[in-house]
Amino acid sequence: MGLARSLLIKAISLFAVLMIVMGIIVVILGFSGYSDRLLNAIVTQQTNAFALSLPEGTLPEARAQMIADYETTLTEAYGLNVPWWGRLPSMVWRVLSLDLGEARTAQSYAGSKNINAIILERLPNTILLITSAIVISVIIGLFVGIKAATVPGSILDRVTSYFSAVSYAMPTWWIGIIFILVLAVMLRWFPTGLMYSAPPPEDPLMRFLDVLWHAALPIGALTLGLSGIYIYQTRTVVLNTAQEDFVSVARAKGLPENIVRRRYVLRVAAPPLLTNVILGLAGSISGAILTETVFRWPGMGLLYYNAIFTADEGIIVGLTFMFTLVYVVARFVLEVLYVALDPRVRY
Amino acid sequence: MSDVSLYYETLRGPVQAVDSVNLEVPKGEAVGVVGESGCGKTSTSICIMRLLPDNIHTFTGRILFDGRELMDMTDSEIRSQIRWREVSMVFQGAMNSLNPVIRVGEQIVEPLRVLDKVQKDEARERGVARMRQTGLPAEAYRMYPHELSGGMKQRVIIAMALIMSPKLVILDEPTSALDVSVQAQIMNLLKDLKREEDLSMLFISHDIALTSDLCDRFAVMYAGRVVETGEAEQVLQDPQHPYTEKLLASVPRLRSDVTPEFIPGAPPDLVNPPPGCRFHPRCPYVMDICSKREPEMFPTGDGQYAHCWLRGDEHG
Amino acid sequence: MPTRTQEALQEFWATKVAKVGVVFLVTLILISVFVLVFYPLNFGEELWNNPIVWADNPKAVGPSWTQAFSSQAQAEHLIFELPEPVESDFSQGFKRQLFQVSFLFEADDFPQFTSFTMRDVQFQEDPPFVTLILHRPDGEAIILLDVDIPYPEPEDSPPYVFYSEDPRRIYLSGSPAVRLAVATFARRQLNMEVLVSDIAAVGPEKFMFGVPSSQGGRATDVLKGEYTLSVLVEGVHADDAMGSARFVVAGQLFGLMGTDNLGRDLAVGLLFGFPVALFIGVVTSTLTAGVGGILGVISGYKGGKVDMVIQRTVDILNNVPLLPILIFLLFIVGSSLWNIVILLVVFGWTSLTIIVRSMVLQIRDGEFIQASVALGAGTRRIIFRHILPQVAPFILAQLIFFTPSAILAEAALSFLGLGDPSIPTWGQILDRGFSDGALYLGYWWWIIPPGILIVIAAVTFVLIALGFEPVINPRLRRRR
Amino acid sequence: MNMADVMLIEDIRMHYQVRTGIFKTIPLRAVDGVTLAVPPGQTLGLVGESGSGKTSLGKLTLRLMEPTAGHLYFKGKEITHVPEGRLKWFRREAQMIFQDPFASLDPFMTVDQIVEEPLIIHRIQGRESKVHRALEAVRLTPVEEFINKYPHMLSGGQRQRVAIARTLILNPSYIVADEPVSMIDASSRVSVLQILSRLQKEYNLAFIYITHDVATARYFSDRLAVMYLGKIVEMAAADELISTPLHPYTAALIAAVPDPDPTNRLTKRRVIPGEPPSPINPPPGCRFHPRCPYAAKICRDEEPPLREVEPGRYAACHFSEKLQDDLLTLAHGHVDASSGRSAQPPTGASPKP
Repeated sequence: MGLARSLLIKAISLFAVLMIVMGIIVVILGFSGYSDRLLNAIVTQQTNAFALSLPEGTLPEARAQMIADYETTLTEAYGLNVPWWGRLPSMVWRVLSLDLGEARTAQSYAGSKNINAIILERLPNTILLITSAIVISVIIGLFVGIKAATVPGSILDRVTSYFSAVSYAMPTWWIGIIFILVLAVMLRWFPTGLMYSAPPPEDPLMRFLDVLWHAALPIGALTLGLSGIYIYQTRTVVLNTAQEDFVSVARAKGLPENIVRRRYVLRVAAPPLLTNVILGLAGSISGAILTETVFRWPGMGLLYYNAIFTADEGIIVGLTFMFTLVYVVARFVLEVLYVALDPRVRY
Repeated sequence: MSDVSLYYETLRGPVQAVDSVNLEVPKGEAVGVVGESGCGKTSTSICIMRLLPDNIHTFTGRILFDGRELMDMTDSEIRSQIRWREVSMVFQGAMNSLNPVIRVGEQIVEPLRVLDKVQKDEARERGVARMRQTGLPAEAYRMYPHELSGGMKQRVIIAMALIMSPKLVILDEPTSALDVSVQAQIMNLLKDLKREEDLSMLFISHDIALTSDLCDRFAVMYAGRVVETGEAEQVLQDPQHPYTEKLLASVPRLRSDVTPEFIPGAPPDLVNPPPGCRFHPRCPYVMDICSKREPEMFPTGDGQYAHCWLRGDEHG
Repeated sequence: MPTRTQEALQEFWATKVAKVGVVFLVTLILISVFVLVFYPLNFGEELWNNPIVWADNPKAVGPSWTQAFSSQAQAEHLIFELPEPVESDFSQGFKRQLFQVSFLFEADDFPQFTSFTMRDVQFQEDPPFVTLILHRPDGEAIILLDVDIPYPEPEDSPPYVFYSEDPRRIYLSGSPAVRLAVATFARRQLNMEVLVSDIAAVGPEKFMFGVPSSQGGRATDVLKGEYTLSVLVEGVHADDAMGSARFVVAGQLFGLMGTDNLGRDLAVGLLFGFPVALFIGVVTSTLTAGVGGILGVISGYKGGKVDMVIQRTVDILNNVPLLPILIFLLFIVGSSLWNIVILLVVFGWTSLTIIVRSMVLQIRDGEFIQASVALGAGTRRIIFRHILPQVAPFILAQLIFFTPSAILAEAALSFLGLGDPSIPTWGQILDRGFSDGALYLGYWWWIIPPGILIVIAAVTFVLIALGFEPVINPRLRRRR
Repeated sequence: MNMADVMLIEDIRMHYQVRTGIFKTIPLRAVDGVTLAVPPGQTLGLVGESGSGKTSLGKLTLRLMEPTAGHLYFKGKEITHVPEGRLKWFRREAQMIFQDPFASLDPFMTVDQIVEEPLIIHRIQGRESKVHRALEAVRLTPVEEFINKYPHMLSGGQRQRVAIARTLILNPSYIVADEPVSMIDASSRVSVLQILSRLQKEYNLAFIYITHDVATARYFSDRLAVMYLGKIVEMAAADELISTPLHPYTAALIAAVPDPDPTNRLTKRRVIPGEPPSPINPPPGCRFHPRCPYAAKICRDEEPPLREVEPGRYAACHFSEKLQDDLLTLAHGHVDASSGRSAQPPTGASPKP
């Protein structure tokens, strides 16, 4: 019961974060006049669509009147007749209820301009990229980090600490660029970008392999950028834990070294390591924007990048919200894991 | 233990933490190792369990356990045949000796399960029995360390030390973090266990009064060396080494009106210990020879020995 | 025995990573000082973003030193200043000046382009004739161009001076007159079926510096040997003259680092990136560490409502996905260097505040602080004399650790096109290269060096931070 | 009580709010109605186990915390709620010595700077000679050898002497010493206590000596007060309290402490069961009743007041008079490990050179 309650508290506080971020975004948009422009664009667009939908034979005056009426109705409906703060509650509500409106330039594959549709289409692509990269990096980080921590000061330990330093200092997107330059442009082993070959293979298996072939470089770049940090953090946490008294006790108990390491070092180090993963998540979601841009991977990040340059405010707001939402949900999942791993936080 | 030395490597040079220590723990008896902080008490116990840290400079001597030479055994032999099976240990700082994320019951029976491959239910039964013996309720088996009080944790650790029915238990300051009333409870528990299980104990403490509560024999350590050994009666009532004498005199008494005294000066730096007898700079009875030659072990009574030139004159 | 600070420095210096880091840092600083001394402060606006400055450079060519790895002799970039005429005479009412330059052209590849620039043309009545003639090693000569100099405006009075403030640059490769002249030359002297449109497609240099290829058709091979460019200036007054001229035979290689597609010397841009990166890194991290440290100390020492407000703010900022929000805000407030720095600080201080707060909480309840309170010490004395010295080394270590993050964050934002356009940075150069397709064209010199410099700058501080780690956390000290 | 007392504590209380849930808080009564007086030149020993509130009480009297209720008088002036800004005169007169000499000295300051700090705070001139005299007074001689050292270069005993020098340099009249020797090796413990005794006589200092160690309390204190869960359960002259305790808790506390004696191992100590409960939810009635071997119904229902059982001897137990003999055997008699038979208290070891 206490467990459920502490998770509920976490959920509530993360939801509060979501609300506050949304609030800040909406206030900034309104304050800087972007919101007015955004809504005006929607009104104009819908009015134009309405004008086109009017029957052919309508008289020009009647037509103009109808269009003007329609526009006024829309303006009022969107609250453009009141200053931006008057619209705040309804705007927040719209975003929260995932009614993100229409994009100006971006389109879904089917040609829809509905932002929900576009984002939902891109979301799995981004998740595919990030999840695989994080899973692989964490595995590498654990494996190498533990090996390095076993004999501090060994050659492996030194090599890994240099590798970690360089890996931390190397922007993932630049690693991606180098990968493309060397492996795609010069050696032609991999495609330079995108998610599918020009006509995607029909056969599901071939299609899957095709995606894998396209994903190899971005995932590789993300992994190279992330793993160094995980290796170093693992090494630090494991070294710290390995010097706790209870580890000596475990050795004194005559337990074989592998059990000592598994049950006494890693098991205890798991919660702080998980914290590192949680914190790393922020970096990798952000990194996705850059990595997707470099590889033209059709995920949320590339959408965001394009939205910036086409000044597609609807997409920017919607995606900022979605990024926060995905992040907050992922954090919550990890919090649940954390509680499962560390009996001390179950109060 | 005979002539065991353990030096640690440091930036300033080797630290002579344990230097030519001779120590004997007879079966069924409790031996108290007494000395001030940094005198090598804990390092001595580490030698027996061979739980050596990485920065070892020298580790020599002979350690005979039940007729077997521990120094000749490989690490894996020590691990599978000696640790916990024959010699277990209750560590200083009970608070940090338990893994915070494993239930205490599992930690108690873990050596049974891992070393003897005992089935889960049987291990549990034996674990609960040991917990009862140390005054713990059976419900504690499924608890985590943070749910227990300091005294209960200490009992868990004692139960854990007994689980394999070892012949020797090393107790390293087992009560130093506990309140006096709980400390007395634990000492009573140890007395019971010693009698019931016919255990040999090596009790390591800085508190000579507390040690007298449990131990049949004493070994007084100073600056990495044992300066005096003997029966409790001999050491406490007729100390032969000036350090023992002064140490006893420094204890404030509750039940007599002796005014406590202190020992002037400070213990030496073990990187660069004084030549000869290491106590000579603080000794009130210092003689010429003390700073020149290291005193031998002079017998001063039946089973009592002192490393002091004063006794060398009288008896040798 | 040494003091604590000395011990800490010894411990720091004992790690190899720290030594490497310090060497790197000193190098970075030296280069930055050099740049600050020799570059104008408004380098971005005045030079880097001014296309005229770079007009005569070859576009998107690799660095000169790559010649060493190439089996083909690449064309060197040749710039000829013609400061004064080799001949000048006035006789029979006829003024004649001859500017001339001879050069060896031994490359296996044609020049990328040719250009001609003239300065200080002056005359009394009618503008002089300026004729460009290229003499080839095979004895042929091409009259490339008769330069049209406009007549003066009626309100002006003689002597008329043209092109003094604003030299006239003629991009020969793009000039229709040159194309026509070269096409005529190719047809007559080289006997090739060449149309003006062909020349527009491949560039006149293919024929100016070429002979028909053995492959036949319209292909040409380079004609190696000594070329001479003559510039003939003819007027009617004694002081009708051209002041000076410049002739550029653009190569396929340029400078230390090559050029981008505007002909900008990447070496110059990359050098300017050093002080900018250091500035962004150090200023951002100092501000971040300052804000984080101060708020941490306040939060920990004051407690109560102040603490709660700070902690809730930290909670919110910690749960925000950083880059999207940064992009969003930068998009709204506009990209300038200071906006980037401020936003990085606003979102960067939280981690330090959390740690400093917990440290201060521990120190505040520590006995020596209580001892000071018992002695009657005031809040200021306690904070400055007792608490700050304890947390300062940690804050310093974090400051160093924040530096690479700031450098990397700025690079990332610049790469997304959100860099401050008036101040070129490595990230912006990379962004230009990436968005202009350098990657897919294999223009590695445009992509790799800025990235490497970003990595080196970041690594420098990471290494120093790593060196600090055992000082801060004694458990990580290596045993020797 | 008399106004000549240096420190007079009247029914002082310190309650904290402990957060147990998001909205729930429970009061923690660290100190719950304590009345004490410390006369000049005397030491009041405050004995108790962890959680008994002895340290909180000590800090309250120094106004390092503000009490929830009650009154504090220092040399007749009330200081209970005086704001920190107007306490400077009091800070000069009242000082504290802390338990952990490794934590109570700023690791970034030299001995010189540490001892000098109070003079700087109170803007007192002639600092150099005063620092020298203070260090000489605590026997850190030759002074030159210690003055420029950092705390980490000193032994525990030396550090504690630096801490004492720092408190004494202002010539205070009242000192709270919180476990000043518990983290020091046995051989130097006595030297620190002797220095304190000597200085007490020299300057007519009033001490509150807080400790869990009944043996050093007896040695160093004139009067002893035993605390249990925020309350004083017994108070008397040190020797009387130790030799004939009037409260079961006092007796149990004494019983738990061994003297070095080879016969100890043959007997078992009479211990009280359980551990000190948390002060968050103290038991009703007498707070000691769940652990008391003599608890009766009245102990559960009615809280015993601290009353004068004998002249100059106060105890908070319903049965102090009846239990006197039992408590004496509980405290000093041993029970044979096998038979449970009472053994006579030993007379102590007789060391000889």
